[in-house]
Amino acid sequence: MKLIMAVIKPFKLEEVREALTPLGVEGMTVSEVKGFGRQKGQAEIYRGAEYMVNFLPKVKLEIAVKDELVPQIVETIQKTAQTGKIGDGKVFVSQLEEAVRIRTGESGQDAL
Amino acid sequence: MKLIMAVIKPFKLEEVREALTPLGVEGMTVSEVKGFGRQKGQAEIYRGAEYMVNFLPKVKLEIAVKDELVPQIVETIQKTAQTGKIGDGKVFVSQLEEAVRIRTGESGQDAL
Amino acid sequence: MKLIMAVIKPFKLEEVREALTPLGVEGMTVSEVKGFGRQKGQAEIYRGAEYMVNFLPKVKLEIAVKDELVPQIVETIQKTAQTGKIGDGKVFVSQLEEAVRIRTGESGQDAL
Amino acid sequence: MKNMFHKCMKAAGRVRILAAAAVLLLLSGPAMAAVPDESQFIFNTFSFLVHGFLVMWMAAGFAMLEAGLVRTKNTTMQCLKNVGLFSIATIMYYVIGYNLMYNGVDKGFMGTIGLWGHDDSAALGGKFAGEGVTAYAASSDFFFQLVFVATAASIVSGTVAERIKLWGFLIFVVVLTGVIYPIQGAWQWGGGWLAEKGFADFAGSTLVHSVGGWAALTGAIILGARKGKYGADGSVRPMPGANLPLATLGTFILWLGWFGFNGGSQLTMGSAKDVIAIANIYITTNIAAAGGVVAAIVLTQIIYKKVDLTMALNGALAGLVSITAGPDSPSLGLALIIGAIGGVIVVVVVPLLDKFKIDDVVGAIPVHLCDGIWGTMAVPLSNGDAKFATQALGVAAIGGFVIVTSAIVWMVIKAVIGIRVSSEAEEMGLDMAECGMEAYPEFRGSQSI
Amino acid sequence: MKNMFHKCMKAAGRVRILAAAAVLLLLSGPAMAAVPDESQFIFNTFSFLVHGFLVMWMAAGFAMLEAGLVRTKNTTMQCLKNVGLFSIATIMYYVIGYNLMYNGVDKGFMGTIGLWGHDDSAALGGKFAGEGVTAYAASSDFFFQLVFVATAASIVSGTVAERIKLWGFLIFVVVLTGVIYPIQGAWQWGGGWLAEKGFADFAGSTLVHSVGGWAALTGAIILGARKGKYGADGSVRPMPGANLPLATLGTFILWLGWFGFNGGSQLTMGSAKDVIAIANIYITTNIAAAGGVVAAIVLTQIIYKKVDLTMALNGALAGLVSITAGPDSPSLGLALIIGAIGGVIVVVVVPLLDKFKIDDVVGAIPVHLCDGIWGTMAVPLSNGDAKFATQALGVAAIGGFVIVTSAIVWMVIKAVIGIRVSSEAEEMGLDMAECGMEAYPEFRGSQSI
Amino acid sequence: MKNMFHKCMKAAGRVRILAAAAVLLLLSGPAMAAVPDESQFIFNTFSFLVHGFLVMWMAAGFAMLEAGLVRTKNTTMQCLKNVGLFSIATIMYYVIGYNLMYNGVDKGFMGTIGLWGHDDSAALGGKFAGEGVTAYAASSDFFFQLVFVATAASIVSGTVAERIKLWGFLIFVVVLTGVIYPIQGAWQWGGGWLAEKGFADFAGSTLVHSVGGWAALTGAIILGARKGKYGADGSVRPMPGANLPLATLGTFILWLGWFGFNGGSQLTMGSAKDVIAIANIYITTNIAAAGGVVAAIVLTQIIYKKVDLTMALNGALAGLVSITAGPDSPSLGLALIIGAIGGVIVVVVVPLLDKFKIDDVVGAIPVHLCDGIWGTMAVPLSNGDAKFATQALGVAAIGGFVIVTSAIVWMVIKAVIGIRVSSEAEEMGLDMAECGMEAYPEFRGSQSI
Ligand SMILES: Nc1ncnc2c1ncn2[C@@H]1O[C@H](COP(=O)(O)OP(=O)(O)O)[C@@H](O)[C@H]1O
Ligand SMILES: Nc1ncnc2c1ncn2[C@@H]1O[C@H](COP(=O)(O)OP(=O)(O)O)[C@@H](O)[C@H]1O
Ligand SMILES: Nc1ncnc2c1ncn2[C@@H]1O[C@H](COP(=O)(O)OP(=O)(O)O)[C@@H](O)[C@H]1O
Repeated sequence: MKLIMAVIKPFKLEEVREALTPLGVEGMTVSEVKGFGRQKGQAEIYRGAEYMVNFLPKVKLEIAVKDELVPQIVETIQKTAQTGKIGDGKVFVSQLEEAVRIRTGESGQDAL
Repeated sequence: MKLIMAVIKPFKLEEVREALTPLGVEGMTVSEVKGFGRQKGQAEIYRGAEYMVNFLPKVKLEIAVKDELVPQIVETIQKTAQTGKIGDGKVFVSQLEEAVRIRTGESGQDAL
Repeated sequence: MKLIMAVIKPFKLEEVREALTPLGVEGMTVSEVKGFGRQKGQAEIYRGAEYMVNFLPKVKLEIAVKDELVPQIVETIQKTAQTGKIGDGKVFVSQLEEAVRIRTGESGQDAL
Repeated sequence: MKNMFHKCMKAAGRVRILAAAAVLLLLSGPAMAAVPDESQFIFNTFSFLVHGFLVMWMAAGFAMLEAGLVRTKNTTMQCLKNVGLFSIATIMYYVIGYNLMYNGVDKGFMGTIGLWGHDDSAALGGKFAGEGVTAYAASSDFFFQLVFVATAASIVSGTVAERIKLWGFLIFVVVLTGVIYPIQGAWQWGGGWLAEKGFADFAGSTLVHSVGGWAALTGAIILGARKGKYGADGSVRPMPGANLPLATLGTFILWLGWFGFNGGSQLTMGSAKDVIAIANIYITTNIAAAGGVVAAIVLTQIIYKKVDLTMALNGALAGLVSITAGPDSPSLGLALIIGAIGGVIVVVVVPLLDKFKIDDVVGAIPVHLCDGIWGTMAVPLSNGDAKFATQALGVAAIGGFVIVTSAIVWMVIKAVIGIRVSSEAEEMGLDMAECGMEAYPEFRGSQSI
Repeated sequence: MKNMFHKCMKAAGRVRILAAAAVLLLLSGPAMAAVPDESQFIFNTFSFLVHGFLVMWMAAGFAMLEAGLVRTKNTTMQCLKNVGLFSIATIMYYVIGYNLMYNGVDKGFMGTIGLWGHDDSAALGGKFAGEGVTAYAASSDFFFQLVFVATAASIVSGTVAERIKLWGFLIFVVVLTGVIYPIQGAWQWGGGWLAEKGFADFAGSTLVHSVGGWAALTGAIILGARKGKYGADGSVRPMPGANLPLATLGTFILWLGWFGFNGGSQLTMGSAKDVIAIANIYITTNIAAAGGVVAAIVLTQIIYKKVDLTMALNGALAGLVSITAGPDSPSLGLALIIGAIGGVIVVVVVPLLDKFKIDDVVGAIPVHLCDGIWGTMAVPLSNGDAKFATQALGVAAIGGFVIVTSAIVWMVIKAVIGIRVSSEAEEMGLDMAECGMEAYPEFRGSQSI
Repeated sequence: MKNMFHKCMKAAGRVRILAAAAVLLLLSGPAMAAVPDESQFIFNTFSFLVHGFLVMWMAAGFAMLEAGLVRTKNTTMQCLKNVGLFSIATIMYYVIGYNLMYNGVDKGFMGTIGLWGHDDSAALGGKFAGEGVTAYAASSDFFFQLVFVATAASIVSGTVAERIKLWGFLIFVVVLTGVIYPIQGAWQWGGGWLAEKGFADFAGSTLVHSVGGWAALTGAIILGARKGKYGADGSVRPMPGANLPLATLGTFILWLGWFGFNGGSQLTMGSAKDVIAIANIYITTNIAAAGGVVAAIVLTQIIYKKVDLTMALNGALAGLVSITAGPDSPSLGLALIIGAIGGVIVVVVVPLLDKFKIDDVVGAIPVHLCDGIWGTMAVPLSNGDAKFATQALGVAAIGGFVIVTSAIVWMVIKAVIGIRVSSEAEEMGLDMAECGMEAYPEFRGSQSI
């Protein structure tokens, strides 16, 4: 099993989720994060003082999937989350050794 | 060392934490997340318009532990966090290559 | 590639970010978390009732980097985030199998 | 407010009678019962001031209601618009509005153009009654009229929230408060043709609330709905308000302010008759609001199996708007029913608007427009002098006028500087896009999850 | 409010005297000093209206205070309950409450049953004084009395928050505002048996605040504590309020409203004597609140080494409740002390209630019940007409009556439709469970971490 | 407020004239026009009470404004300071302040020391006019004066927020409200030397606002800036306010309260002349605020290409402070300009202070100090009796006095108990450090990201 972690622009979340369901992704865990990268935040002004916002709001998806699915999932995320503008985000893949479904105690791929 | 990542129902957090301490878990990092999965959010109504809440509030635990402890910890989390109702969550385990305690610079298992 | 995950004290974030840029870290993903560990929260009082705050606010950094950079990055984080006081946090390193830049589709190290 | 012109006559008239009564009493013995002219002048003026500051307070009510019902990313902007519109209304009404509405309308269609200025020479000369003498300080009347204008503008800002450009909106407010509102106001309260026809609108269900409602409706249609509010499949995606306690506070503020809105519209307080009328108005106003709330709570429970707070809040305002056209005549029981029906209308109309893809962020159209009409048509139920036909005429005439004029203004603004922000700006939120400032910078919030 | 009946007599009496005085003055020369009857009527009525809208504003104060002290997941519900209870109080007091409290009590235990309606024929006929003639507009009195009822109901909602069913609560409010409050009110302010005994409760430390407090206490006991509030080991798990600035706002609103609550309870303003009394009441009320705040700040600093804002806020209300039974008689210094002791009581009683596992979410019991009693017993300190024994009798009689009646009502509701939400609903929060609507949908919040 | 002493004379004087007028009228026929002395007494007193409770309400305005403009981690503390300072002001003004300011100043530098107590024997004896007789209830005057003191203290708390120790601040408030404010107040309103010189400050641009501003400025300098506010490189790191809707609410509350602040400062309402003056004051006050808002909106749009809500809010207060020294004399047009210039001053001065590394969290110095001075200097533009030189003298004298005295007090407190929290406490936030209580415990928030 692999753990796919994707950082995307917030407003792309729904789209990505919908695109993944047909591929058999039955679950995911999402968190609000702030991203720092090439994309520079706009210069803001507060009461006459200029300042840079370095961290931009992003959404992080964590999806555990069986190995076979990884390529198409990664590709689908990449395609769907893409706007072509800087700051679109990343997809990371890492190895997952075990997964357990708390409700049933099932483990391995059945837990996903 | 392994990194155990568990997604559980928010109100189970205290219970789980208390159950893990006796096993020698001296620390963990917790974040609020939203979960999407088999458990479907209830249909909500706002000013006469129905809509589905797809993402449900969950809590994510990240616990770095030495390998020996993994089995009982995973089992304890699974048992304690269980309500038997859909949406109880998951436990994931992955390999951890290194750990460092910032305060002391200790690394490896001593850092945990 | 490796994924470096660091849990630090919130007010150290800016410092750490600035220390990492010269090392060639071009991006990172940050989230607010709560930490439980040796550092015990102070006993709080609300309307005459004492209670312990077990979880303390921390910031989690996730940084994907190419293997060569790992040692100095980990060291830099450890040194910069250090206050010497209990609760400074941890740095964890794990293996990363793949990385993709959503905007361009680039993968591997070029994606970072 | 009843026609000021008639009112003055009336005041003057009454004063003479009381004076006479006084003299008699003074001669006959058991001592003066009447209120001296100057005391009357003070009572009338103070009534305008106290009730006026209550209505001014409604500006805060609208600001909080709207700030609570928009999403976090548009909250700073909503606050800004509300502070801005009140300021603009103040200035415009001084520069042109007041005289256009009240000066020399004389049964016609509008007054004169020019700065307003106060003249209290008569009163300062010790003259408190008689031809053309007003029984209150000029400025107190100006103050009371002024805060009504702002109300009409506040209604618009709620409906068009979360997508309209700041400057496009502010310019509309300039015209609405400086020209559109005063002209139609002249027809009735200025002593114009509509007043002649015998139209009855005590405190402004039509002149204030439906006017704001019509302007909001045209605006909403010309602007279009917020991005993603309506799915191609006709599905509705709710965009819940970010801070309901704030919306609740706003509603309570409006409720409080309404005692000034309706009570002060009695215009004088210098006699027992007047103050009794004001007292009656307070309680009909209060019970109408209560009726609207209870109706909304019960109805949402029945229809949706859950009680919708935002509907209950709208219900309070619905009751208030409904009673505003005639708070002086109905019994408590009737007032309760009028308010309750107002609440029902809101609960029914809110989803209806969504069917037509008319995106009204805070429900200002059902509350102020629909109930403004309902309230106006309900006046004859308790007020013998009012006729259904005349009421309908007034509603239609003013409705038509506001629809046409505001549509033109919206269109012109759209053509010249544009009224709608870019879809990126809408995505990002108006706060960052146009103010560069988050309303709640530390509260992690996003619509995304 | 003192017994209305006596009051009218008094008013009438005074008026005649003044009138006489006036005549003399008129003859003797330096011109009339007295206030004409009709002016008095206006002053009295306007006092009821102005002070009444201040008390109505307290409904917003309770709403904000409670919305700020509950957790986010129950905030929508708390707002809904407060809007709902004020509306229900309005309707019930009209339908049955007012007449039950004031109509023909005549030294007995209750008035008559029936809708309230206003009759100002005397005043409209130019008659302002004399047997049975009231010196104010009927509706203004009704309005002022009405907002007091709502206050009693607001007190209950805070204590039983976060676990009570919406409908169970609303039904209790129906009975409390329609029957329980009016009956005990009749005993004193309605001119009933307790007034005959010489009980003194100027503005309602007992009649309003302790009544709300007793109903809240019985409710809290019958409902039980919130899930997880008390550990088996007797440990207390605080559930901090989610929005303290809102609670602070609520307290300031209540503080402001209290000038109406106590000031208006002078009931008349038609003479220098009355307006002087009102002015004195304003400053004793204000300094008592200040005393409560300072006492709570100092005490929490000493006991806990940290100053507890929520206690300071409760302290302000404590001072206000404490002075309410007799704001007209004490010197500023005594008023300060009475308020300060009220503040001390709150700081001491809040943790005490936890010892008994009585879960009072906002501290309404210490503030309104304990200080309501304290304030009532403190009246004799400055008011010679008041006797400790009689004060105790009033406290006990009303306390007993409210405990028994409200316990019965709570029990019946519990048996018929249930008063407590399911433990899942409590877990999830009442907002999602009963309103399907989050108060702050975009602010990530949870009690879990 | 104009000099109380002069005022009484004036009142007395007017009364006699009116009386005479009355007699004439009574003989001549058309019946009494004049206001009976006792009615005047009631009008004057009620004006103090109504306008006084509006000013008291400003305490809530400052609390919300400041709570909205600090960061979440210091919000509980900011609320606590505001509740605390109002309470302290209440007590100190009773214990020493009032008499020090008004009792027997007699063209000198200060009054007497001792508790204040009310004496209404004259009025209760039916004497309403004549040497030394006041035309209003003593307590109503005390109440009105009192709430002004609190305003001055509120100004300070905003500037020194987020770093000052609770007790250090509260002790400063004790001295400010008990000694510093009353002494300089005695110079003018107490009928002291400055009044003799003909200084004009109708409602307190200098006596209240600049006094608070000077105290805030010295405090800010002695305290130093918040940690991390200014980079070594002179860069400014903004620390955005956490809750802008709350700041907006606070501004609306202040705007409302200002009608009481300026309107009530007419001091009497017992004649047409007075009530006309009050009405004029209401509208100049209102339009000045509007001018400040519009100026700030337009200017920030031009300079920064984005409209800054916090500047617009400051702009409203700027306009209000600017008109406060002379709201009675200017035309609406001039009032608009005076307010607009006030708004410009704020937009210009806010960044300027940052240049000097003077850290003013809420912008109280530009608003209350700079515009307090501007407003005072602007009086001669419309008030013939006022001279620029005298105005400058008053500004300088009071400024000098407050700078010196408050600097000494700040220094002493610093030396004895310290005024600044530890840098850890500042890091953690004052709420956890000194109150042990988060303002928004469930809203994840941090300045870190
Ligand atoms: N090395 C990295 N490790 C972890 N997250 C990263 C890394 N680089 C970028 N990110 C995340 O991806 C987001 C987008 O990256 P950015 O460089 O701004 O644009 P792009 O991916 O289009 O080049 C960042 O905001 C951050 O959240
Ligand atoms: N494939 C997955 N990857 C990551 N998180 C998942 C995955 N599937 C489920 N989750 C998390 O587990 C939670 C519970 O899963 P769900 O399918 O709803 O119930 P259950 O685990 O009882 O079958 C989800 O809300 C989500 O946070
Ligand atoms: N085993 C662990 N797994 C994951 N996170 C941990 C673990 N131990 C500690 N942490 C994180 O590191 C933070 C600091 O750890 P703590 O034990 O309190 O101090 P120190 O690291 O100085 O010994 C904790 O608040 C928690 O967020």
